[in-house]
Amino acid sequence: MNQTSELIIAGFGGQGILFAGKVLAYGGMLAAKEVSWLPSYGPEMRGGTANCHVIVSDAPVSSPIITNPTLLIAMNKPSLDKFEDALVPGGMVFVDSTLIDRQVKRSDVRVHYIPATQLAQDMNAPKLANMIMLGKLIAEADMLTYDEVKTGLGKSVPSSKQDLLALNLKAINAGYGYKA
Amino acid sequence: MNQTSELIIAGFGGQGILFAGKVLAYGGMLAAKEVSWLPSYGPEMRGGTANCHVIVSDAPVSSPIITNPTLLIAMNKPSLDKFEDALVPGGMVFVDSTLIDRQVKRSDVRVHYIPATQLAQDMNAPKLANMIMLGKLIAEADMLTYDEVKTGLGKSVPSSKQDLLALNLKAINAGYGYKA
Amino acid sequence: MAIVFERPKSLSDVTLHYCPGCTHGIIHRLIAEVIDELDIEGKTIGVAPVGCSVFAYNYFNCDMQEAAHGRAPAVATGIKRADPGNIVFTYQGDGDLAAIGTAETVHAAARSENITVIFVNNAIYGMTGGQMAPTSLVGQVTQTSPYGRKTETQGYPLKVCETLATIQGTAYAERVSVDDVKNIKKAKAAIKKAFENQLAGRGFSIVEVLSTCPTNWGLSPVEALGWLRENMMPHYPLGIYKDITKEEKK
Amino acid sequence: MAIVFERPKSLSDVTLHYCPGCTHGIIHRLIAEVIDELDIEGKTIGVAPVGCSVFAYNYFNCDMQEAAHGRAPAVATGIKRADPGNIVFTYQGDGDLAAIGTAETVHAAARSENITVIFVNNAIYGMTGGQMAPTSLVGQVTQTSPYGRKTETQGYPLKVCETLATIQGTAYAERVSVDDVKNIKKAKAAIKKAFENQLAGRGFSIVEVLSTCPTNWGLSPVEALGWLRENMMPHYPLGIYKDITKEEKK
Amino acid sequence: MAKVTFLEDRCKGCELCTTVCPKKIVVMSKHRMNAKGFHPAEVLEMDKCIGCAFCATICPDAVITVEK
Amino acid sequence: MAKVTFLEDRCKGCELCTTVCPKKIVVMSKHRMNAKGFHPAEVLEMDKCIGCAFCATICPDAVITVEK
Amino acid sequence: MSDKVLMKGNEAIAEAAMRAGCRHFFGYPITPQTELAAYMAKKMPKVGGLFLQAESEVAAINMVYGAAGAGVRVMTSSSSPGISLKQEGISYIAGADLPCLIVNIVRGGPGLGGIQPAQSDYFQATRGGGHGDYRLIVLAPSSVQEMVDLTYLAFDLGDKYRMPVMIIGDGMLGQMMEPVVFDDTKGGGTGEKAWATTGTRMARKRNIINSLYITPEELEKLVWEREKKYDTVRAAEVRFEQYAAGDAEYIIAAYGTTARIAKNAIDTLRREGYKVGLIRPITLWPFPNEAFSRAAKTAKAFLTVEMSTGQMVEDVRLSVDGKVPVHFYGRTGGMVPSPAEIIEKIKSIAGGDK
Amino acid sequence: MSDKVLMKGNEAIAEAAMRAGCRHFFGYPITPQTELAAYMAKKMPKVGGLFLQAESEVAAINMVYGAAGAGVRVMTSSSSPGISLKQEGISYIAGADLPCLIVNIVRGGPGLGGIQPAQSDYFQATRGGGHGDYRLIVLAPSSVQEMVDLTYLAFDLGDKYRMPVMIIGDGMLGQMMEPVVFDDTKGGGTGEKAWATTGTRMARKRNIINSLYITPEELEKLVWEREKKYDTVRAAEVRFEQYAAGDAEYIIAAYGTTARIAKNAIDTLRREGYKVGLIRPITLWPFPNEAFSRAAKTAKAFLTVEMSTGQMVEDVRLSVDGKVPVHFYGRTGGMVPSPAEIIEKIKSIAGGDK
Ligand SMILES: Cc1ncc(C[n+]2csc(CCOP(=O)(O)OP(=O)(O)O)c2C)c(N)n1
Ligand SMILES: Cc1ncc(C[n+]2csc(CCOP(=O)(O)OP(=O)(O)O)c2C)c(N)n1
Ligand code: SF4
Ligand code: SF4
Ligand code: SF4
Ligand code: SF4
Ligand code: SF4
Ligand code: SF4
Ligand SMILES: [Mg+2]
Ligand SMILES: [Mg+2]
Repeated sequence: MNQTSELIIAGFGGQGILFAGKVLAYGGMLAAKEVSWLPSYGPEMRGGTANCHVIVSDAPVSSPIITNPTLLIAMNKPSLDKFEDALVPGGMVFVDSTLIDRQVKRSDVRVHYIPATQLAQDMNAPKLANMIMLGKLIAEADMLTYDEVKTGLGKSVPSSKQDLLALNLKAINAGYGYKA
Repeated sequence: MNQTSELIIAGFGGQGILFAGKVLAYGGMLAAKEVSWLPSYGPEMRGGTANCHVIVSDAPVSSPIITNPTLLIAMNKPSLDKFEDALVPGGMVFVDSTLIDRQVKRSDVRVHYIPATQLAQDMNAPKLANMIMLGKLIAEADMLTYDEVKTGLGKSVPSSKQDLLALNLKAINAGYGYKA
Repeated sequence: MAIVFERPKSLSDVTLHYCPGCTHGIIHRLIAEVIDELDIEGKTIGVAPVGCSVFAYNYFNCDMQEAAHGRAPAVATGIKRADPGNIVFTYQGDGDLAAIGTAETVHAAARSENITVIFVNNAIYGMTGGQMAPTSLVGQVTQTSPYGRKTETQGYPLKVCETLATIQGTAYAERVSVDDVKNIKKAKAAIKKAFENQLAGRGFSIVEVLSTCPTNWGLSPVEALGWLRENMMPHYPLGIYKDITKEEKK
Repeated sequence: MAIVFERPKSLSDVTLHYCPGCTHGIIHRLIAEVIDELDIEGKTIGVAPVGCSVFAYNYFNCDMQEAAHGRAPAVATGIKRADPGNIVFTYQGDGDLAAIGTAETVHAAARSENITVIFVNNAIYGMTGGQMAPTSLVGQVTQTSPYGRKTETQGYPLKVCETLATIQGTAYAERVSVDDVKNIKKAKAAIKKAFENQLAGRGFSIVEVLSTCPTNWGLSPVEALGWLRENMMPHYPLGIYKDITKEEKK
Repeated sequence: MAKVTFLEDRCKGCELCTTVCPKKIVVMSKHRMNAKGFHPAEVLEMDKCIGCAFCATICPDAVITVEK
Repeated sequence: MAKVTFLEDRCKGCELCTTVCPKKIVVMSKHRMNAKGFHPAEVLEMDKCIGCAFCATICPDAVITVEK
Repeated sequence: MSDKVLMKGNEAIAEAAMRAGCRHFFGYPITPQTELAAYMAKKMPKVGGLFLQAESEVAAINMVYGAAGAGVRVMTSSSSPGISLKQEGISYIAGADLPCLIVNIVRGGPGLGGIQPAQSDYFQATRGGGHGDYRLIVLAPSSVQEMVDLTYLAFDLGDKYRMPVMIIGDGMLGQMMEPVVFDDTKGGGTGEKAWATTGTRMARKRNIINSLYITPEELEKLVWEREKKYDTVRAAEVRFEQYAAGDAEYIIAAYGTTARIAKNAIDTLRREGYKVGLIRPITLWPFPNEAFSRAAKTAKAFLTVEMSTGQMVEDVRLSVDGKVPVHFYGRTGGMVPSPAEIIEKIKSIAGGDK
Repeated sequence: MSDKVLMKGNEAIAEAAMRAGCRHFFGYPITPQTELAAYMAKKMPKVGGLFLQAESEVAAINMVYGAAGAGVRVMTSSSSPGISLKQEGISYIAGADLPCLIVNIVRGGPGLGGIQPAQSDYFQATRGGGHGDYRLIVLAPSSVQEMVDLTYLAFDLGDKYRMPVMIIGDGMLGQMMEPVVFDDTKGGGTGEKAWATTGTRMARKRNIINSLYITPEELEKLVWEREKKYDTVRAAEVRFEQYAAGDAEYIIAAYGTTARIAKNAIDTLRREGYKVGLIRPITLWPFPNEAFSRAAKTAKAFLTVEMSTGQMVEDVRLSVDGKVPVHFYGRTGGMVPSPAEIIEKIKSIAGGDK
């Protein structure tokens, strides 16, 4: 069977949820994999919750909607509440422990707690908690390699904003190297 | 089989074609027969040709459209040209000979020539050629009786215009009594 | 002897379908004369409305489009934007332009679409048999105001030029009439100006032409001209309501 | 101590969904205050538009209808004509009233429909994410004028009050603003007058309220008030454009 | 010397031309009828025509040509 | 003597009220957050309040009640 | 019962509507529904009712929305292009569960088309020309008397099910005169509409007329509930006429004007020994599926006759579901089929088989 | 061939249209097609093209009419309520035989409804929401790449047959990103359009763009000629995809978004031993009738899955014509069916029968 990663990234609007997903989708695409990226949209686009579904697979993607993710990045509590139960058994969840004060209840999934928002603030880049989570994701999960994501990032950031690129990469590195 | 008269009245707009039909339809209705009245309508409502289809029957009327009339009143040449061939064999045609300078070609129909427009002008009622034709129709055809048409006329003329009623009746009488 | 007056070339050589004495015909001829004089027949595209002038597409020798009721300014926008080098005019009645087409008219003006609008105000819906128009006068009897237009339920007649003059994009708005020879000449000058504005890229130009509908007014053609003068003109004063070329000069 | 200011009764007791600092909220409250003061909640029917204020039907305690985009004046006409004893108001954005609803607005005015229109001009399409509105200023950057509104292709901003003032059926047209306390008080007086006109049967009354859209203008709420003052007010001067009660007096 | 010619079959008998002729020489033919069934306009006293083209200017059906 | 009360959970932290208070006593709470996640407005020096209701007048969310 | 009078179809609808308690008409002029509006303009003021000529069809249908939401019996009428313009409004009316009457006196299309009779708006009427999952009750009279009767019915059904009802006719039905009788025991008006925006009078919770449901779960729930209502209508309100259909081997499906012509053809064919009958849908929606599927058990073939290139024939096919062949004969663009054409078509289908 | 890029469906349509030579876009803002117009607004000026935000959908579609009549490749896009408003204009475009592209990114209805994905405008798209006998070619992509490919195709088909083409998507397809490649050998523009109103230049007879034919004989002739053209399209332009359909005993019919979800369900069902396959119409009109009627010879049953209360299912039934049962499963109002729901439905249809 084919290798398929189905990731939901979820959090507040403004946390860069959609962008993080895009980086992964680009990374997958440039690594010659099949990918899809699906945002939640709706009346609550401004403020409120945001999530996106990213699929990276060796085989063509059927539905871009993920019902049971293999991977979950939860960047606030409502998101964890909403998606925890949907994770496949054996799936993996990444929790921003700065913003989520509870533990994951399921025992059949692997859990990584990262105080990403705190780390980002420490780096003086409060908006880059998303990249820190991404770094941890690629370190732990078998979705994409560090290099693949780096390439994806390069494509996702306009060439006019190279300083941004460096900063994002720094955050990815921070997450990649983070040990609880 | 039921007795059914299917009459087409045709001529110019302004000749009172539609009104003549209405008088007959009312006459039939008040005589407890089944009736329908169908005008031609179209872009040429003002000027141009006008015709109406009147059915009077003992049985319910199916289609109000007459394909093959049993009776035809032709009040100008284009009308005769258009409908002569459609008449059923044995049908009857009434020709306003003031305005139509040709003879009816068919030999299997009965023909009545009435110089109705001339008669009407002579009566100083140039608009009432239609009623003269109607008078002749009821005299010759087995569609409605004189009294029935008189009742129909009464219903068709607003009660506020009683002098008009008298004039119309005079014209009907003229046609009724007309002998070539 | 030389010809001093003849049928303009860009008016096609067919009988107009209008009722006897209907001044739609005069307005058609004036437009054709202007197209001839400006020598633009080959690059002009006209837009016919839905109304008595629906068959206008048969009457001009230039390319023509038939628009949905009220949408001529939008259709003209599409044509003009497809090739801004062409000259595009609409010909519209008062139902078409001032009722169902209100939004299209106002916004063609707001965008200052570089088109020419000939607006035929006959205070009635001619084609459909004489219903009340937005420009019907107070008290006017029509099929749908059988007791006379009543302001309480049917409101007040719209003054299109006055209203469009408040819109910045309107380059030119003039009201003319075709009730007599002098006014017909003025009407032609206005129509010419409206086309010249387009040639010069000045933007939205509208000429409102007071016109008769003898049939639905229930008058003879000659009486109809009198009714226009006595009833329409006082409510719809002739004149220029906006002219950016004058403002430029100031 | 007595209460000198509290939430008006006819504003329902829920959180408005508007973005922080969006002045839609102020305008809602002013309407509710006027309804309270005139004691007409029980006979008032409001019409919500499609726009950010689409949920207005949740915010007033009176009966409400949600209209299709731009059609609030037509819907209000239906409601008012069903029972002329009721008080009917619409609440509409600039896309709703001045773009897609142009014809409905102009003709409600022409008919002098005895309704009250509250027109919220924020120079943008708020709800759909910041597209150009008919009232967007020249040069204003929006999602659909990413290089700034250009007059050549996108035309000129519409001045609704100025235009409606030319229509005979308009009883009252005033432009107000809610950028500071003084103007908010004037705005309320105008809204009150627009309702009083309806109670007195004077016909079509419109109050245009200059309003902010911090979100789509990309400004903080406080900055947005400044932008309104500096950019909108010069183009959209505050004041009364028509008032038949003044004309009556003359 | 001036001359007007009528494309007679296009005339709808509306009489507008008769009202504007300064010489009052445009009249409706009482007896003739054109192909459309209208009594067409005509000028009987052509020598009085001054070629002002008023008649042609007001004719809604472009019936009239004027030479001078 | 005047008093303003905030229906704090309705406050969206827009700061409009802070710009109109003649006494400059309406400020944004730096540390508190309401249920919606906004830093609400508050008045610390209530004794300076003159009950002018300017703050309430400009508040888009009808957060403020004023007594006097 | 009133006296028998001779009336045009268009006028008969107007008169019946007024007798059914309709006091609010909003419309925009268009041929060939002209007489309907003209009649209203004349008569409404006499009974304290309102005839309002709107600035457009779009405005008219939204006025209808407003008045329907305010609880009165209200209607509009138009013809094909005008009905197209009303589609958004109709979808809103259906989405807000409001009753009203919409009359479409169909003309030839597409586009500006012509003004002669046609039936080419069948799809639009029965499949929802507007967006979303919704239905209209669509009534298709074929005589002036039926125009009267169905107008009463339209208002009653609309109020009963809180949904828009369309009467679909054509210029021929609109312009022809036939004797009609008005049943004055019917009509008279509006029952209690507790949901309407009539002003709370501070005596009840506010009413809201609305079709916006931003949460998909909520919207879906509502749409399925409405679908259940539609099922009730499908079960209870199907109407059709059978004509010589009992023993018929060949069944003509036709409605409105074409049904009348089909009857002429059937009379002739029967005389010649052909066993031909007619099923005439009176409700185009809900469509009389069962009448057709029942007939399919005994009939050899169906012939659908329409003034279109073939629209209702799909409903006949869906009803017959492959059991026997369903043929089609159509005229369009304002042309009306003649009995002779139908006779010929039936004969060719039947072969020599009488 | 250009590089692979990641793009939203809405933007991909816009980019493909421009590459296909479309330089004229007229539209009015509405969710969820927003990104399409925003992309056009940004990019058109860069290539000398025109993005024009009209005052309404009605104006926009009539601008499209004008520009199409003037011979350029032109398009508009909207979502359900906006598409309803365009119905008169679309009927005019069809009636004047003009090519153009209309994009409908469908949302839940009826009325204002919601903004989540839906397929409840199927009837409107395929049956003509407007008046008269006319058709649109309706293309239903189910991936972002297909949105690109079908956009090129849409312009080509439109020009070839002189008829309006609709691309029907939904918010999910519009907002999702997938890799796409633009085939630059395609597109590039407008062939000679001798019928267009480009100005006679005094070198040819005038051209007239029109849909009015007041003589019914003439109008009928034209409508039947157009119907013949439609027959050509029916014969030549049907497009569909089969997925695991070869040996399938149960065939799912689904298009667009739902087809993708159906594939997920099929993968699972196949793994469990159910012989399930998919026929995915790519052209909703012309509908792939034959693909279904052929499959009906071997399949035991069909299941139509739609985001509506049941619209395309009628076309499936018409194709299958009673040969085997046609079931339906629908979600609506913005709800998207899950693979699990489809799996359950298939299992209940199959009974134990794998
Ligand atoms: C959408 C639509 N609505 C209505 C009509 C019917 N209609 C045709 S012409 C017309 C009004 C014509 O009046 P006007 O524009 O004043 O032109 P006139 O005939 O007076 O020159 C109307 C309402 C139509 N064809 N299409
Ligand atoms: C027929 C139709 N077209 C378009 C839309 C999409 N739409 C919703 S709100 C809106 C514009 C809102 O702008 P405005 O009226 O200025 O109100 P604001 O949000 O700025 O208060 C649009 C175009 C729609 N719902 N219906
Ligand atoms: S109906 Fe009126 S406007 Fe139309 S052609 Fe006749 S006179 Fe002219
Ligand atoms: S988007 Fe703009 S107008 Fe809409 S609520 Fe937010 S700030 Fe107000
Ligand atoms: S040209 Fe002048 S003078 Fe001669 S007939 Fe005509 S109007 Fe009379
Ligand atoms: S104005 Fe023209 S149409 Fe009228 S009578 Fe004179 S010549 Fe004939
Ligand atoms: S009432 Fe006046 S003084 Fe008191 S806090 Fe508010 S604005 Fe300041
Ligand atoms: S104005 Fe109102 S919402 Fe804004 S900060 Fe002050 S209290 Fe809060
Ligand atoms: Mg007019
Ligand atoms: Mg706005």
